[in-house]
Amino acid sequence: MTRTLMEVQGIRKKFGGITAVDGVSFEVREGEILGIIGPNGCGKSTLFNCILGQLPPTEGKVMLDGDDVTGLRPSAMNRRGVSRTFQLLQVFPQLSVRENLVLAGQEHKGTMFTRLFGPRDAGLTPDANQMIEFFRLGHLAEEKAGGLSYGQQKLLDAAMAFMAGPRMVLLDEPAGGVNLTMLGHLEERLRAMNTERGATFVVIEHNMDFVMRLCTRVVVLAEGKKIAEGTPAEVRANQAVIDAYLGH
Amino acid sequence: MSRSVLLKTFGVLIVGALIFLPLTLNRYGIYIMSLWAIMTIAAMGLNLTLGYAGQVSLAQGAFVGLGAYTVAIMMSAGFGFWLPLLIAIVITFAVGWLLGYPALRVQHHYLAFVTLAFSTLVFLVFRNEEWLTKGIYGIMGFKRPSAFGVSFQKPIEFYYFTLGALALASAFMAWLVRSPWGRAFVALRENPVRALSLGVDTRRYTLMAFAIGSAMGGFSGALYAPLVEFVDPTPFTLALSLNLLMMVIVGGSGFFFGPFLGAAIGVLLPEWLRFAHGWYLTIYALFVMILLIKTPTGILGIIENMIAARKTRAASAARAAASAGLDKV
Amino acid sequence: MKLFAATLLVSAAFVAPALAQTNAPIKIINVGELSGPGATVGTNFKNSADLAVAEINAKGGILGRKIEIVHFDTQTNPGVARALVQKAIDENPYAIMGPGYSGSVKVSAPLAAQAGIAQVMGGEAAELTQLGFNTLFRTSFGQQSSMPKIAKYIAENLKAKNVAVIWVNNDFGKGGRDMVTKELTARGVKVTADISTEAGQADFAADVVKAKSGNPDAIFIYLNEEESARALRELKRQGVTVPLVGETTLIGQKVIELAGDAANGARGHIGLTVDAPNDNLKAYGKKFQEKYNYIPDHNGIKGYLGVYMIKAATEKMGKVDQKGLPDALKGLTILAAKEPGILMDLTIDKNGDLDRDSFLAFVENGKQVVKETLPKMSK
Amino acid sequence: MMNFINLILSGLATGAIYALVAIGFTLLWQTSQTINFAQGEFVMVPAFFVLAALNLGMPLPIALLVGLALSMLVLGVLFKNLLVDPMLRHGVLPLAICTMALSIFLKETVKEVYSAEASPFPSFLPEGNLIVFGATISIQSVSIFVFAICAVLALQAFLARTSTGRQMQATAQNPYVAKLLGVPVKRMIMYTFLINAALVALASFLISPVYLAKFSAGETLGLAAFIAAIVGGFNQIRGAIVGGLLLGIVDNLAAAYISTQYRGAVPLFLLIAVILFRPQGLMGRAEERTV
Repeated sequence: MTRTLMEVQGIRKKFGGITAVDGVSFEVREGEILGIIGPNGCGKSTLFNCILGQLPPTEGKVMLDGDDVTGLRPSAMNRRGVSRTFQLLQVFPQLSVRENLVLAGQEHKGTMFTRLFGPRDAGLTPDANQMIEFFRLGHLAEEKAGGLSYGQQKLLDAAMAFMAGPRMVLLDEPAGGVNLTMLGHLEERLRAMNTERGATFVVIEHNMDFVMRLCTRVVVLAEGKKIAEGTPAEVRANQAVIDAYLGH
Repeated sequence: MSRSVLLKTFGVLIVGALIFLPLTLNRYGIYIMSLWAIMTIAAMGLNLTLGYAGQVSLAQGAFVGLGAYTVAIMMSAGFGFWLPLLIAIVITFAVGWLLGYPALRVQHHYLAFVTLAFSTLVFLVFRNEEWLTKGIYGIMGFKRPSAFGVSFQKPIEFYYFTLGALALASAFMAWLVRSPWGRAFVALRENPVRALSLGVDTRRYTLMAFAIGSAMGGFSGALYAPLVEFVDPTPFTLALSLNLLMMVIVGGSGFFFGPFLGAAIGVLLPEWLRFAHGWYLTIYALFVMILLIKTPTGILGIIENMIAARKTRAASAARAAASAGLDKV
Repeated sequence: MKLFAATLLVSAAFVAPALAQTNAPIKIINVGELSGPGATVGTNFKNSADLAVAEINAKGGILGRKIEIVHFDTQTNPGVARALVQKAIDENPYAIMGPGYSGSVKVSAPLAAQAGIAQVMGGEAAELTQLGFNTLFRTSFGQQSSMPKIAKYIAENLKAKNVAVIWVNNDFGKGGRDMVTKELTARGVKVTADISTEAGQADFAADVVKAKSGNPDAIFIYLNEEESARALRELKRQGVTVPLVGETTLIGQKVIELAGDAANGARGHIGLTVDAPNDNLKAYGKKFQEKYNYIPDHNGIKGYLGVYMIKAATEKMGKVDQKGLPDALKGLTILAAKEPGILMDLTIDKNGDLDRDSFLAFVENGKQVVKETLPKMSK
Repeated sequence: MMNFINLILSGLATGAIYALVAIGFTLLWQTSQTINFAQGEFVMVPAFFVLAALNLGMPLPIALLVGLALSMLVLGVLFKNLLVDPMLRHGVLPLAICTMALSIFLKETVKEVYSAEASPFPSFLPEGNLIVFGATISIQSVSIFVFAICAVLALQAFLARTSTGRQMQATAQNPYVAKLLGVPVKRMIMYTFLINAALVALASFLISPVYLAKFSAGETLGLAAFIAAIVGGFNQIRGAIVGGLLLGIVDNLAAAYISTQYRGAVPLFLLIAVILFRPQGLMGRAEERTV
């Protein structure tokens, strides 16, 4: 039984009258790929935003290695080794691919001022190149990110999340809008990340097959509540889940 | 990429012109060139705040004023030039930092209005606090600086002094925007949320963008005072802030050389349009509107487009994204 | 490309011009506030100068040489003004006219003095002619000569003990306010309300309330023509009955036109106005209106006068002598009989201040009525 | 006390004008993300249309109508089609800067074409004074107030009662949803520009007899309108009215009781305070924030 990295305890988020997330709890274990699935609008992304301090949760706690990190600013969470991608593409179109990656790593090197007077690339060019190779973006290193294809940008987006050598990475809809070949490529790379580098993932998806293939454990949400948790096989067999999806 | 091509092509020509052209000019021509150098420094500062970090500011003129008054007041009190210069930069840096705080709460037009209000308030202080600023009469009777026994009294001498200052400021900017900070500023402009999630402390970078930009405004003001050898409130109204903003936009906001070009147009325009008599401002305004309608990335934006037009589709897609990038400003 | 073009244009714009040879037209350069806050001031000055030049040229010019007048725009910015005077000097004109704002005059006067070129300007600040630039000449009374007369009138004729001062907070208004306050206090009159207003201000309700609160025996108003009109309307509305005293800018024809019957009862000291009891002045006012179809304000008269001062001094010298002009202007007395364009007999003193008759006038049912003529001080 | 009444009343008159101008300002922002830095000049220009018409010998009523028509054409249709539409795709700031250039353009053009002089402007409102509770009130400022408020109420009624009005509100709230609901968004946006033009024209006709027709008359008005709009609440008419009236009164009280030299500062402090501590404006609801 591997040790627990993050513990999410009874997160609840209300917007005015609506309760988007209603007391969800789960844990993330080191080295696993945890999938969080559920029909659209079941509060997956809101849950993510609460965990990462993008939104303050109305109730509940987030523990990282036993420390309470609830409501820390995203930048602080990131420096504690929790990084993420966004549902919608979020790369910096004006910067080159390599620059995007350097940026993703630089804030972890020294302080604001040592960075200012340190090397231009904060000494990250090697790591960046390695990451570029890993995601097979070599031929595009100098291109402005804005010029890449959607799929390529998705890869870059994921790569940026790994730049800082995070303890865990939260991927929000990595499969969204990616064509099949590119999807296979992405899936294969993510798995490699997990096996070769022991990276821990939490993946939000509504593409069931993708999750079922990729994840070791799955949490199912519906209308803001957790309705099931277990291995892909268990979840697939779970009546509540079937209802939730058919009822949807 | 294309930017550096631009640089190589014209760099030599321009630098040469800046050094030797004034020798052929009369004193007025030299004054205009000095004014250009000084305004370029102020515009560069605004370009950092607006063009790189994406924070709207309608207060750059006020910072030029703060710099000018600091130097004028201290020089009349007999402090020489260099200490006042330093103080001017420190003060404007600090005030700029404070003005950055609203930017942490509000964006876009709200920020524009806060800074607008600020610059109007500063003008009122200049005009009303007679004990300090001599009010509407203005401060006179301080001399141009001299350094290491070299005096910068004569117009041409002072021009080279300002040119040196410009070179210094440019070097600093070039270093800054290529540093990790420069990268963080761009990230801040293009996508603050994503930047935050990558550990970029957007608050501190926002404040820094304001502080450094304002300090450059102060630096430029500190040079403006000895250029005119007289400081009064009238030049530092909102109009100056708007002019500087237009210089940045017209030249090309977010381009390193945008301010140089924008300031050249803003400062030299009355000369080029002399034939138009009273109409020159009308023509300028018209030009700005048409330019902006064509592209919001300014003249350098157009030039970049023309260069990149010969490149691959990928590159052209990049520029689409680039001009979209300005929406975030 | 643009940059290259720029450099070309720069160089094109500034190569020093060749010196003007004899029999070429006499070049006068007017450096004025043609845009920015001072646009109204500068435009009046410019139009009248153009009018005078046109008249003179129509009559064959000065000593048979036509006048060529060029206008530069300071944008109401002293820095630009200074640079443009510099530029004017580089173009080696016969004389320089303007600027109209005292601050701009102050920064530019040293340059003209250094070059020994006469500068005939519109600034009214008292200090200007005390700074010892021997090439600087006024085209109107300075505040140092008008304000004492006003203070004297308030203290002696009106026997006022308390006075409210309403002034426009620019260098014209501030100068007058400081001067009159000094003169009033010297005469034992107390300023009970000191009210600063903004140029272009529309609503004077608050200012009048404040003025009344000091319940003064008289109110001194020193604003530009438009604001004067608005202030007068508001004073009437709030039923203020104490004497309203001012300068040309309070009781000029323009103000009367704008303020309507609210102007009645206002009074003041006036150097020159289009409606003084003087045919030359009336003629000027008429010609101006024909050409520009509006009534010129006191800045207009300055511009007109300036050109004729230059003409008179030149004819006195009997030659077009740039370097001699300042001395020719000093101590010059010009008689309206010989030079109608000068409007009224006038003497220029050694500081460049003007000395001439002035009037004490009232506004009575929509007309400016001159009560007494205050003679030249030198008489 | 009587003085105080005086100040409040004249403050209300000016404030009503601010409100008129501010409303148009907010309408443009809501329907088409336009921060119109030339709004003040928009109030200055119509007066000159009327003067031009008068110079052609038209009687005042006709001249006013001509002025209104020209304003709606130039400041409404042309402004939208030639400037806003092509700029919108570039985003909020470039458009805002474009309107800054426009304000310079309008000012300088009027100055060159007409003159730098302030020209008297005929009032279609009764002159003279009333005595109420010992306070002398100018009939003109009262009728300015009445006129402006009526215009605002009429506009509100139009927006609330007529179907076009409701469609315009829908567009203002959320153009995309409105489109889905089958609202002819494009036409609605054009209407808002026309309404803005009409409002500024009315403001112009009301205020010019007092302010006089002058190229620079818009400078203070424009700033006042921004402040009124934001202080009141940038995203509804109600806010603009409150903001306008409040500002008019604050102007006067500041000058009378705080400092004449710093009279201009007080509204600015108000503006900064509101933006920082209640960005949705005094009347705004938080969820309507456009920050």
